[in-house]
Amino acid sequence: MADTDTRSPARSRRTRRSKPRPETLVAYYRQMLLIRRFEERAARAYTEAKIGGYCHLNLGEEPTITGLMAALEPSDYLFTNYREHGYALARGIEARRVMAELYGRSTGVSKGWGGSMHLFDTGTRLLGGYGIVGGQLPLATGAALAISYRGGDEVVMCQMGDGTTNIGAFHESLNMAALWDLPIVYVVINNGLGMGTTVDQSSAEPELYRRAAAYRIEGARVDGTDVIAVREAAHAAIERAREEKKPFLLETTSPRLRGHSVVDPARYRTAEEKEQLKAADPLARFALELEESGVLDAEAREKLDAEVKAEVDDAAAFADDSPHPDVSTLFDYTYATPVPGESRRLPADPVF
Amino acid sequence: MADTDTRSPARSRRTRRSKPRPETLVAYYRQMLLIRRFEERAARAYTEAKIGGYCHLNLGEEPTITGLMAALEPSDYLFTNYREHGYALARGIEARRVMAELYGRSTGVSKGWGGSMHLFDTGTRLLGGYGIVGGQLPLATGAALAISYRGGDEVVMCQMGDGTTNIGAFHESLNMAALWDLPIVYVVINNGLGMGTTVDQSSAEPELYRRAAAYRIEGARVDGTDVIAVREAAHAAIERAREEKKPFLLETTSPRLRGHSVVDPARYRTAEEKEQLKAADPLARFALELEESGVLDAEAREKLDAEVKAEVDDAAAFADDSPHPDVSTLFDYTYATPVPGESRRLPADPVF
Amino acid sequence: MATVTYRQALRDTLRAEMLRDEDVFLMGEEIGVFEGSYKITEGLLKEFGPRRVRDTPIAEEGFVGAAIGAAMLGLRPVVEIMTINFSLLALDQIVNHAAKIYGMFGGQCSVPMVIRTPGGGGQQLGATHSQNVELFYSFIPGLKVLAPSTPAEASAMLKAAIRDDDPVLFLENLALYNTKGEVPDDVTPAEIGRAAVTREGTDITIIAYSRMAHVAAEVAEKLAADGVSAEVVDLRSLRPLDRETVVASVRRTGCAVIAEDDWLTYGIGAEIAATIQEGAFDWLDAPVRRVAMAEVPLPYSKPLELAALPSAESLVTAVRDTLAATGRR
Amino acid sequence: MATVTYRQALRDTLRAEMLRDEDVFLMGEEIGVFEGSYKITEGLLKEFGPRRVRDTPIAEEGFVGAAIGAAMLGLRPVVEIMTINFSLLALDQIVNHAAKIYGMFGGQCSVPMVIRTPGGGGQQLGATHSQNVELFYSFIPGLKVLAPSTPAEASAMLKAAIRDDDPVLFLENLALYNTKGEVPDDVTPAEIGRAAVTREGTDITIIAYSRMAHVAAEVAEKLAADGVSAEVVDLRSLRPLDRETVVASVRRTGCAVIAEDDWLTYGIGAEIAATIQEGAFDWLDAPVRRVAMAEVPLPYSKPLELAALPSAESLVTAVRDTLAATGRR
Ligand SMILES: Cc1ncc(C[n+]2csc(CCOP(=O)(O)OP(=O)(O)O)c2C)c(N)n1
Ligand SMILES: Cc1ncc(C[n+]2csc(CCOP(=O)(O)OP(=O)(O)O)c2C)c(N)n1
Ligand SMILES: [Mg+2]
Ligand SMILES: [Mg+2]
Repeated sequence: MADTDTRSPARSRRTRRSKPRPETLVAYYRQMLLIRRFEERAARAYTEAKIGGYCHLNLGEEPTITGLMAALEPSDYLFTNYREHGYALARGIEARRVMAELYGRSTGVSKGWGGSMHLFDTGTRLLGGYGIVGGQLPLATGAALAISYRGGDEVVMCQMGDGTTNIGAFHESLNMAALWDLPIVYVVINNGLGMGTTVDQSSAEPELYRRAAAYRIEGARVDGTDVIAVREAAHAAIERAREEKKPFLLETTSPRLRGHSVVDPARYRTAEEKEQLKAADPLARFALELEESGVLDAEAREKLDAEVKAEVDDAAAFADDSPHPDVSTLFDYTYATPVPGESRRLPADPVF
Repeated sequence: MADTDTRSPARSRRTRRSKPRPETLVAYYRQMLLIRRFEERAARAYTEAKIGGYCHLNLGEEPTITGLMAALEPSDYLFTNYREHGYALARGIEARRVMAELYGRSTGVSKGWGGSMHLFDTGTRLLGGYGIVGGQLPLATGAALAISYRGGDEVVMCQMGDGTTNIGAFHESLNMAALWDLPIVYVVINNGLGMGTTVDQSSAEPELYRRAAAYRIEGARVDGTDVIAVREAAHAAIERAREEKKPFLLETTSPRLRGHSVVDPARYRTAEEKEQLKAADPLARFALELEESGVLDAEAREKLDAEVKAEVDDAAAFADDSPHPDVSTLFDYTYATPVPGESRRLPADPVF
Repeated sequence: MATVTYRQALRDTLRAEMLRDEDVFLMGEEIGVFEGSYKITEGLLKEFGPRRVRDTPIAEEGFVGAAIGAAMLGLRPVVEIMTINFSLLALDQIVNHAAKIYGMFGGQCSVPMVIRTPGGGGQQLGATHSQNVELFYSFIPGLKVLAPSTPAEASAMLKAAIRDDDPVLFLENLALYNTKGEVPDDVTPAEIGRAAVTREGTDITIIAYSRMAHVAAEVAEKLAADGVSAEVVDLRSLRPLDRETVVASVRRTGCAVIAEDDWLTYGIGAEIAATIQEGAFDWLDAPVRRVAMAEVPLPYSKPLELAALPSAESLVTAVRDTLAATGRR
Repeated sequence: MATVTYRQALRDTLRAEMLRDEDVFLMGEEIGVFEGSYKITEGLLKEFGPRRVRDTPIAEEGFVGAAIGAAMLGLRPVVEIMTINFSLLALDQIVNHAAKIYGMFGGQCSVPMVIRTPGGGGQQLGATHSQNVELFYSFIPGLKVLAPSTPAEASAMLKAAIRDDDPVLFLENLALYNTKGEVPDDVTPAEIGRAAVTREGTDITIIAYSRMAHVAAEVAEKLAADGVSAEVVDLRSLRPLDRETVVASVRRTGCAVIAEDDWLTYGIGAEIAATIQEGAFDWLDAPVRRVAMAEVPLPYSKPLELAALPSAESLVTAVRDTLAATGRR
């Protein structure tokens, strides 16, 4: 399936042999829809104060996520930034457990300790959403080093935003990955903005995949609104990483349909820009394509939507019904190997 | 004199119009010799325990330094790493004041507070040698920002080693310089090694000047053992930075004739490598060239050498005779604006 | 005299200083187009343009270092780091460069810059976004660290920080931005390095700073209703530390509790307690107690977070316990 | 039982652990070809090859972060940071990642790694290369911080650190590498979090760690000749902090002096003093004093550096002053 012999695998998708099958397309659509509805539900829950902290949504990123996750094997590892609800869902984690984490409940993927930005799941090898910009890059690189050390054939995917390519950890990580021939695919989700800052304002080389050249790494850019294109590009990069033990830098482009986080009204966007964004909604476009090509008619789509909506409502209800972590567990996760003298003091407790 | 209209100024030296005049060549030779003898004297003083701490020498780097400093205007600013004695000398600081700093005396350029790694001189705009690898890059970038902010026409030169191109600050600094059109020339002194690590082992793109492309900055590599080539390349880069307000990345290649610092026996180098290094001494080569071209015969060279040796001996004697900083000055430089409550406590003093 | 929020006081002061001195300019992530993550710089890009309100890439080490370099050439950059958590990425530039340049080069070059940054937990931001690490800066000779708790202080201290020739870490707090207070029309710059007795009392001294200074005031009020007269000392400056004011107060009251938002062990309060026992040893009727954050990576979960954070209740408990330990009644 | 240097004890222990467990490997700048900036890893590249002794680029944040990531997958990296000064560049990875991952993700993933790094002034390395910033790590829940002072302890504690499932900051000291001591042939891993009374005494407790533990021992010996019986407590573990051992000692002796190599204000000793006044309040006959570095960016000049650093002499002075303050004689 993979074009592992090409030097620029991500660019080779046009030469692919077979068209995806209708059920695959429908499954992808359903996944995108799940992410969409989940995020809309999360936004609502946030305004209802069910969710706290920061909450960043994947609206507009659904085809990218779906394509990337379709290409990643279950045994592969995934590190992401804080904008990762959709990744968790597409990786196969139950919507219930993801929503419960957003609600801060003990049934959440991180037992309520992480929240929206810090989803983690050992089973699906989602090794964390991270809130410090760039923080996940050295970690993911180290995970790839561990694979290489053990001679394993897993691959690490490390997702990040466009703005993240300007931080030092990007440079240090890609350099190490290239020096040490690590099986890792860095994916830059170029949504045009880091908060309110455009790519042009923050990256002196705005064609971000080109930065790979500074480490003699292969790079490519792919249209992140095209789920199949993303899947193919990611697949080629991942399989090349697996076979040849070479890192890759894949850039995907997609719109960020709303503000940076739920609370950001994005005043820095003009009314026209906001209008254009609506038209740019890749999910609507994909629905239309599927309808036009006879893969999914309006009725079937409505049915899917109802199904997905029920799933998301169930997730929210589950989260809402789930218990908060018990205060007695406050000191349970400071150390994996407990020690004498470890402080388990509440604020009013004396030292002696 | 400058080829300010070329896109790749550093590569254009072959098209230069006039050959350098003999007196210029002799002056350059004298400067290189001064650096050489100064460094040899410093090494000796170190073994005599006149100099403490770390002491990194510019042996092999003399033509590079001389060429770079010839291209820099007095009003320009210079930031370097800790391997900077030669830069201080070539910038025009008296050998006495440089040696006195190495000796930790109050007559030293940094009043004995900085030592070998931390030479600073307001008059010649040497804004510091820095001991943290990469630390000088953001600072130099900020100095260029200040120039740009004020609309000045000075340029900043920021020197660093090859190993330094792998640290995050390199990436963050070059990106900002390019985004903001700052008048700065980054110079990478590629001496093949960072301590015992080769460029190939530390930089996934070992042609370091190419890394400029990740910021759409122009870059070039020049033979650092050729003083004229260095001067021309630097001149073009500096004048382009001045006129067009564009950063530049200049890589120079030169041998590191000894260990990383005075105390490093460089055991990781084979006997052959060490032998080859002797043959690679650029100063000996330059002396031969000058002799063969009739610019400086053996006798004149000996005379120069005696002169330079006297200068260096005088510097060492001056340093040795200079007073140590008085212990009463210990608290003089913690704050520029003193404040009440500032601690001036010696180790045995009580808090109350 | 106007009643404004802490946020507004900061904004007005930045604006006034920029109008006063062309060398003052702002740098940081999202301070321009986005108008500040917490809107402190609202409207300033529009008024002053991108030269003086500079949006930076996400590169804390780089842009903080660049501000230091600009300050070395005599400008007076005021840098915003979005939250103090992200300042860890710039720590080398702050500790090894900003704090060292004046001394390491023998007093030839000062670094007149300000780093504004908020600390604060309690917003469910999780373990990496809820820390109070002002300790890291307060420990460093060469830095000054200010932590105003009211709009008036924020204004007076920010002015002083901008005009000071040394690098100043100016600690704000997420929970304070919307608090209100009176600010004089023409604020006099504060004297750096002075704590303040913000409430006089005779039975016990409560020492606090930033957000906890409010909690301390609230607790003192509550205790007064019960007949306990608590004195409140707001440290205001963490470096230099005004030991005299703290010790003088405890010499009057005979006992003390410290309220801090950071972790207890090695936290800011440790130095305060160490200072008190050394400076008021013969006056102390009970050990100095500290009320601080539970020593855990702060969890996202609301009930866990609430349990971990110091509060008025925990402070009241510690005060009552301390008074009981004095054996006075 | 052999008499070896602190350096040799570290090297032997690294080697033994690598032989014992294939998951243990080394990473850091110049640890392989160069054999370590301070030659701790001498010969190990030759013996184990580049897979297990990995030279890294100069990228503290990157390689420390990579070690964390490798530890997340179950390996046991032992990272060398050339000196603790450079660890500031990796602080975000250590504090915001290594220390948080276990808690922030609800205990799903531990980070079994060790960061070895020396502190220490007194080598004329100047302001940025002579700092003792173990405080930064000791303050952080989620990290463990060990500071052995003898070859035997270095060996036992390094073993324990490598086998522990949490991130451990293992503090060495430039001035200790050449010191010698006996090390048992088959060292038992130390119990993490225990201080030790390294000399018993009745008149006063001197509390120290790392290099200053030696100075404390030297001073205790000197004082014994004058008829003063000083007890010495070597903290050994800065986090967790063994408060019980410290307080129990002071309850016996009635007074204490702390000797530390970092800066006084907010330094490690502040917590020790705060702990003692809280835990031994009724036993204390005099305020707890601290002997620490003068609060300046450490100058290169030898006489200035000597004046700034704590020494046996300054410790003796503080001990005598403290004994005098007890009014016992
Ligand atoms: C080190 C650090 N600096 C700043 C922030 C604040 N911050 C959070 S998200 C963000 C923008 C990131 O942009 P990008 O990488 O493009 O990702 P996106 O949000 O668009 O997915 C910033 C600046 C942070 N979390 N960490
Ligand atoms: C941040 C940091 N890490 C490590 C060191 C230790 N160190 C000092 S010099 C050096 C090698 C630098 O190599 P390069 O940049 O090539 O400069 P050169 O010494 O060859 O001039 C290293 C690793 C340091 N000073 N700072
Ligand atoms: Mg983005
Ligand atoms: Mg080099």
